[in-house]
Amino acid sequence: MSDIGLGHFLIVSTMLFFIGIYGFMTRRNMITMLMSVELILNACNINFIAFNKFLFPNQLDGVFFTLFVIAIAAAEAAVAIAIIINLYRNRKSIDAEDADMMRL
Amino acid sequence: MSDSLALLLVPALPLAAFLLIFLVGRVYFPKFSGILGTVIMLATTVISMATAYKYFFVTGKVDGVYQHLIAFKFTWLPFSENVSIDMGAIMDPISMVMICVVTFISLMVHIYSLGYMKGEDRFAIYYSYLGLFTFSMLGLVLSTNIFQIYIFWELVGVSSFLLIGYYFDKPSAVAASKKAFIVTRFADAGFLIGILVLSYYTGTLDFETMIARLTVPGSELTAITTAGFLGVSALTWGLMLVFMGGAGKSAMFPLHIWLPDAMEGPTPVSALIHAATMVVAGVYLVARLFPIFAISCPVGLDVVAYIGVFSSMFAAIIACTQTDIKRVLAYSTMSQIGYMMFALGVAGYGGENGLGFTASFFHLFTHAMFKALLFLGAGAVIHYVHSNDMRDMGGLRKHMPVTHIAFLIACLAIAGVPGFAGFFSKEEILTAAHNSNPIIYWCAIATAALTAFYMFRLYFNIFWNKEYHAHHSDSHHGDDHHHGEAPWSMKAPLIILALLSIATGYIPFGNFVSSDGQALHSEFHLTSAILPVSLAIGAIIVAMLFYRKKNAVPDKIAGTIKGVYTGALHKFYIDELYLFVTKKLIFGIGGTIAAWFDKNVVDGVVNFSATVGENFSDTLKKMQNGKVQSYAMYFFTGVLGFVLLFVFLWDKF
Amino acid sequence: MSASTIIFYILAAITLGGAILAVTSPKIFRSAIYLLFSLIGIAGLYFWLNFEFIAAVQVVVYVGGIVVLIIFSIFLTQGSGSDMKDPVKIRSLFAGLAALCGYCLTYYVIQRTEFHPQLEQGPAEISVARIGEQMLSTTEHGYLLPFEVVSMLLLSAMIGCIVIAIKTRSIK
Amino acid sequence: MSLSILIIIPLLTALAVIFCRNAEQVKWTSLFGSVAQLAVSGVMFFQYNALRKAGEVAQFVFEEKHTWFSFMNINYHIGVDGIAIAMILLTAFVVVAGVLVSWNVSHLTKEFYLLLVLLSTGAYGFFISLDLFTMFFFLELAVIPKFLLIGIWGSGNKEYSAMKLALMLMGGSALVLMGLLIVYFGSAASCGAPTYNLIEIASHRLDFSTQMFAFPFLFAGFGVFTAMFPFHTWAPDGHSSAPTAASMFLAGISMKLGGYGCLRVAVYLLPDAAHEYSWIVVLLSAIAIFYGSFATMMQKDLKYINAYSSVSHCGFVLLGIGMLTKTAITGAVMQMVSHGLMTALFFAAIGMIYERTHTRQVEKLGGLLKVIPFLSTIFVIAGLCSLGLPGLSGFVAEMTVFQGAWQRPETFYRLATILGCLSIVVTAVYILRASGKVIMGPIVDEHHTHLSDARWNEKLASVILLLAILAIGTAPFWLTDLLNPGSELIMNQLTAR
Amino acid sequence: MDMNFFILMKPELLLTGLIFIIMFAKIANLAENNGRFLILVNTLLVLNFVAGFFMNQEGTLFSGMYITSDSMAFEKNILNGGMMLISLMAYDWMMRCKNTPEYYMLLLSAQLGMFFLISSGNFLMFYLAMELATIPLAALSNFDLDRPKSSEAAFKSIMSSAFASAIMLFGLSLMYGTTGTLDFAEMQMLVTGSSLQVLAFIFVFAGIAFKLSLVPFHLWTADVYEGSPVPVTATLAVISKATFIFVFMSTMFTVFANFFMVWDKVVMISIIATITIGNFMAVRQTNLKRVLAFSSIAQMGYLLLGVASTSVQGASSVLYFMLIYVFSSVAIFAVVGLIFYQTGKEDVADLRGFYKNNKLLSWVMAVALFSLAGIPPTAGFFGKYFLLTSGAAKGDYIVLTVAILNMIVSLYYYLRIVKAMFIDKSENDFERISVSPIVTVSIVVCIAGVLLTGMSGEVYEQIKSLFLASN
Repeated sequence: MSDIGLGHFLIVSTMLFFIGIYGFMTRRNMITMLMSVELILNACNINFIAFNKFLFPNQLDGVFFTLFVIAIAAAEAAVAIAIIINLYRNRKSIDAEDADMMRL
Repeated sequence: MSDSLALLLVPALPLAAFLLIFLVGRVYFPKFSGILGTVIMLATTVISMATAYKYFFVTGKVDGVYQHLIAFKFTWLPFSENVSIDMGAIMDPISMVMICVVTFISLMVHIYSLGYMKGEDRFAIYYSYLGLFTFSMLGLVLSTNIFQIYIFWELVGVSSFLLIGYYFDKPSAVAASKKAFIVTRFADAGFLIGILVLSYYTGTLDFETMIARLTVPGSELTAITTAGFLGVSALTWGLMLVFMGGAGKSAMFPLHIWLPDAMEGPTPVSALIHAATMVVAGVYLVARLFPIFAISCPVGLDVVAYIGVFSSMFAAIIACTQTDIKRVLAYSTMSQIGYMMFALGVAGYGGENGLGFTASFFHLFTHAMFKALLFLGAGAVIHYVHSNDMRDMGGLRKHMPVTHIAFLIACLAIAGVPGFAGFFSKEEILTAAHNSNPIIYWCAIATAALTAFYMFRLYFNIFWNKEYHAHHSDSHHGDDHHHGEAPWSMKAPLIILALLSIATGYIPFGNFVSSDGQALHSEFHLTSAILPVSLAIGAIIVAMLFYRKKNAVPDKIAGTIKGVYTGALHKFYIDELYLFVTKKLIFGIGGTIAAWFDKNVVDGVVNFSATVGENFSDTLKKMQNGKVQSYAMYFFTGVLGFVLLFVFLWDKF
Repeated sequence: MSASTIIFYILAAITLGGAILAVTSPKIFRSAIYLLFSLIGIAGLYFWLNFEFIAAVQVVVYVGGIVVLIIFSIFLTQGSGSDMKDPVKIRSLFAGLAALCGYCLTYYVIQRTEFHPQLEQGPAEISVARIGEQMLSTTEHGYLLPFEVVSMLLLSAMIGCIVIAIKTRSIK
Repeated sequence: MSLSILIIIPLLTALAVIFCRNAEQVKWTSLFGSVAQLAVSGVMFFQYNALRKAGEVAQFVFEEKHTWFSFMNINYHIGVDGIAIAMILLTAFVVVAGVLVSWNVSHLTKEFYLLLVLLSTGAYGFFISLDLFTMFFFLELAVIPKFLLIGIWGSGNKEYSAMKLALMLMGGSALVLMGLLIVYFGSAASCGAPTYNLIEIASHRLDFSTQMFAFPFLFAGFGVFTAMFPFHTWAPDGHSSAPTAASMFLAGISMKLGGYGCLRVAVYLLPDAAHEYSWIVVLLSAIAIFYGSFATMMQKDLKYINAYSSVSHCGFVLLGIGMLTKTAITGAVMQMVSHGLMTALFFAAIGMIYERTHTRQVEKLGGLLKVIPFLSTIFVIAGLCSLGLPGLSGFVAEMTVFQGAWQRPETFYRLATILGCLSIVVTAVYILRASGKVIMGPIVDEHHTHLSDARWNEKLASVILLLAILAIGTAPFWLTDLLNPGSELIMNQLTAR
Repeated sequence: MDMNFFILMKPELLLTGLIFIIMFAKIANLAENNGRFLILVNTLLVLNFVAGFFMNQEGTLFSGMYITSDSMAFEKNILNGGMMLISLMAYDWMMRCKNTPEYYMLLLSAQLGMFFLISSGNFLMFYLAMELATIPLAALSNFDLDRPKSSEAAFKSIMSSAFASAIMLFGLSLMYGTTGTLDFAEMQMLVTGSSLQVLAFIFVFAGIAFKLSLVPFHLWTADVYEGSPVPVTATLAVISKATFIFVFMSTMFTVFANFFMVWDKVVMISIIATITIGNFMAVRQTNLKRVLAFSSIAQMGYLLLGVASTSVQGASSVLYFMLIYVFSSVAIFAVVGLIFYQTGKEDVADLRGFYKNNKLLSWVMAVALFSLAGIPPTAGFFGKYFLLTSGAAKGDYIVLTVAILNMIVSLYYYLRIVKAMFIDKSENDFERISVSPIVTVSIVVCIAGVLLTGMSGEVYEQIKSLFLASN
């Protein structure tokens, strides 16, 4: 693993991050939006892990952070999906474009 | 009675009459108000006469010179340490003459009005206004302070406004009163600026001090003569502006336009205000500042002279063509005041040079008598005929003999026929003019002839000419006195004034009033009187030929000088010119522009900013389209913007 | 190029490829599966870095939990095979541009930055025991408090989900 | 005597009004409160004179100081000099008259009086403040009551006017706020620590750049309140839409807040800047005077006429202040007092006429003197006061301003003064036009032949104001005596460069 | 673990206790009767609020992860008080709510998150607490279960905040990468201002700015406010805002203290944008809640002015204004809630003629609105004045000018509401709104707060002494 350094990981995570952002902004389906958020969170996780591994290996701050982020991602996803389902029940649509009752 | 108390009472009594009648009398004893006012006025007259007598014959003269005494004086409005408006009463020959004239004429008018105004709805109000006017006029003539004179000047203006507008439901009366007030107000603005100029350089508003500082060489005089604007010295500016105020009140050309219209007021009012008292305020003002004019600013005096003589002639010409008898009298008033003005203008300070000054006041005095008489007589006529127009009259001599005689006396007096008061005063003026300025002299002579002509035109038209038939259906008029001549309350003043119109001419006026306080013994030169007298008599004869019997000669003559005639008939279109300049140019365009600017620019900016704000708000509102992804987009763009700005561009700032 | 390098590239490719497909695939179910691949790829990367525990958690929670949740909700809300509506054109254009710009900016900055690694070496491998100990310790670098906070969060999330999702349609 | 009474009485009145049961009680309570306030103001006036006669030399008397926010050096600090007393008296008179005039407000009476009383509280507080923060507090306090008064009880395009007024006044106070902050922090250099204390700031004189920076904000800000050109546009709309009493308050008191602020804060605290900027002030006020009077000429609504003429008249206030001579400053204050009383009377008369005829359009009115002589007389007197008739307060004030203004020998200032003098002619024109049409002339509308003249409350209100006007107009020396020490101190501040 | 632990963490422990009491009450079916349950909860909240004033100490726990200070304790008291007031004012709504215990549990967990957020000394705690403060609130937004708008609001809320916090997390990871620590105190030393750190900072800033609804991160606010149940909106607008502004301030002052040159500018730009756009967006809104949403955005801009001044005075002004803001906003939302749940009206125009039958409520609303607008004698005047003063103390006059001029704009839309209530006439009379005693209590407290907080200088002095002591 000599020639794979921090930089490589950061490329991966950054790309993942922006792919997530792109997805969040373009996917009209609420669930896919949620999936994009998960991608972003994972990008952050990779960052934490990679930094921890390559730069600050004496402590496990990054690792723990990742663990907690995963937990939070789960909670967030759960609540979001509950809300989406509720919305779906009310509206029969999970298209984000349709959720614009409130504007102006 | 001490002088100070007396001179306090002189203006205070009419004021009290005003307040009493206006606040109480109007409601509780409207009928009695007239008597009340007259009694108070009588008291005032007596007091002022007594005071004047005391001044002229007992206390006033020290070493052969009439002194300027200050009866009382207190600070009314302090501006700074030295400059303050004082209220006080001055005693000197001219003020004493003036209080006598004012109170006396006022008394006459009060008495006359008892008959003339009887039965009017607002009888009490009328008397209260008379009281107010008399108060203001007395305050004016007694002023010790140039600002005090301004204050009463304004008050006189407003009481004149009230009296002219007495018949307030008549639109023409309202218009006339407005006109009078506004025109004189315009002149007063000049007066005010003049006061500011003078007071700035002299550091005082007090007449005595101001005159002293501006006649004796000193730092103030140097400062005011060297400082200038547009090449004219500050002194001249100041005096001319003050004179502008005087010209406004005294109806000098070109500020005369209000006077003829002011005849919309009740006729006694015209007699009081527009003949005998208020209109001579300008003369009085110039006389008051005469030492400054004469000693330090002869140029100013020249201006006064030329304006006076021009106005005099100008008015006389117009008077020849008017048919409204009150207007004829109004123009004659203007003409006579022009006489007084130029008499002042040709005078110098002290000794023989001061003849014009004396003459001017002499004429003022006599003119007050016969002009009041003329107006009151005209009032009696109008009262009888119910018309102002001389074409509705004729042959009234049989119907109203007393009035006829009184009127004739007045006409003779004003025409300068020897033996009558006007002759003496006019002769003195002409002498003074002759001594100093031939142009003015010849103009004055011509005016004298014109005066005689138009007065007798008036006289003949009223009392001779065609026969008068009381053809009005008067049955519905409740007036029981209509078919007879005026009641005694009206006749008595006529008789008194007629006598005085003869008698006053014999007063040795130079003994009392002169430019420097020393007695001036003017000699009467028969030779110089020949020309004017013969001209006057000639003019009277012409008038008699024209108007004694109804004939076509006047019209023919008018036809031959058509241009001049129509011009004069339309008062040389001065009114129209004014109307155009003020209504159309200044107020029309100026007001329209101001209103437009206010509505569209000033208000427009405010409303525009509101509109811009709302539009901006609408635009922003569209940002909010309710779609969460576009919110994310804005969010992310915001982040990127910040990144771009702070990571990449910041260092380069 | 060593084997580990190649493996890294493969894992990175799976991760990124899965992610791209997940955000572009028109079919939602496929999208979810691509996400799954991507997440597994990330787990692989953790393995590659010798963080087995994290990798395991990643697999368990994400793959076993979240993705399953997502797939269930997909089933609940719509048919899996149908195509999703196309994204709004103009917005996807802007989003693409923004993401690209963002990436360029960020990467440029990251790439220019010199990181300063701490010199002392840490534990070569991270034992579950150590993680467990540190998780419940209150001393320096102990994570008891965050742990409790997260538990609170999970509790409330659970309550929220229950109230929102389990809903009787009776009242109307 | 404790000055705080001046604030406490209105507050107590307001409180009492809240607990009143019916409209009658409300009216009498407010009347009682306002009369009490007038009495207190009168007592204060005499006490002040007595103090001065006894040789009191302190600039401000009856001082009171309580810490409010100690960290920021904010105190509740009050005290008065002659100028403030004059303004307080003015306020007291106008308030009593306003309360009386509104006697037959039937819609939401309680609220109406409550707001009136609150408005007056703001005015009193403003005039007695010696702490800039307290001053600003009271200044803004008065904004909202105005909005509601116009909005609820107004007429015509009231929503627009109310909003415009509130926003523009808020804009004014925003500028004032900027200025105050600049002064506050600027005072740190001269006074040691930032302070809002008026006396302290004045005695330590701010440095020149601070003054130059703060002056435009403060002057323009207060200028908005006093309807300075070009910030006057709220005034016509606001005045004309407001109910009678509110118009009286607005023009009579509220506009004076601005003038007083200009004088007390802008000029007094920033004397050097005042010198530098005086030409701008004079220019703007000359424009306001002349332009206001010309704009008045084109108005057809009586309230608009008075509103625009107020713009013109308040121009005299600013002209006096801008001239920076003692006489002019005294004149400016006199003009404030005079205009306050006069315009209140005018608005009262207009309001009472409107109440009877239901129109304010000049061409729809005529010959009122015949049917309602009392009101017509009041109207005419107010008009005459407005055009500066001697014997009424307007004359005295304007003349003092002119006299003071003429003391500046520069041609520019002279021209401004001349313009001011000429404007009195224009004033005469529009006043006479209006009263000539409305009061005199034939009756235009036959409905107007049976109008009832003033009731007791209206008569009382008019007479109260009239007495004040006459008191100034016929015996101005007491007012100048009251004002002179104050303006002299401001002058000292201005001349000690 | 000693007594110190209990004392220092008292607010959080009390809250946790409350949550569990409610949970047990629910489990034990004690919550069937809404009325009795609400009285219990409200009593507990009052007690909790009162307890907040006793035995406050400064200190750190968990090796720096948990910090508490006097100002933090005070801030928590404000939040407790705000929660209590909101709970009281929402009484009517609660009575009809079917999930009252859950509501309170979620609400209190969110509050717990806020408390931890305030006290966090470590970015991990910071992140977790922030999520804890967000996710339950998002769920709560959905609590008007039958209203589609409510779900939509919840959806927007959770999605936007997930997105924002994910971005923030990325920033945090980069911060971690550049410093190697998550601890505030340690990180403060290591912040150097490199480009990557600036970038990371901006990402983190965006996350917090999102919570504060700073422009351009504000767009979710109005929608969520509009859709959520009114008490939740109130919580979002008041409690959440109050928390985040405080947190923002403390992080800026501690972690990013060395970053001052950058964040100062960032904040300045945000202030200008937030105040201007927030106000102008409010101008043309028709929905009352949306107007209030935008107004709250603009208010945040003013608060930032205090933060940006980085002075004790600025900090205390922020806290002071926050307190006032709580009073004013709760009063407004109380009225809005009453109107909304009794008549279904939520537009500004619908308020026409409101005054006729609802005199006191109108005055309450008006006074509270004036407080927001900064009109004396309401406390808002003082609050705003002090914020502006602290801004001026820094000498940034351009920002100050923008802020002051915007007060005019804000007055416009506040007055629009007042106008609708007092001035505009409507064809139909507005119903008389009935107000239950408990709600009245809340409103009275709020109005008293609005009127008295400013007039007596004591409150401000007290707050200032908190900061003086800790500095």
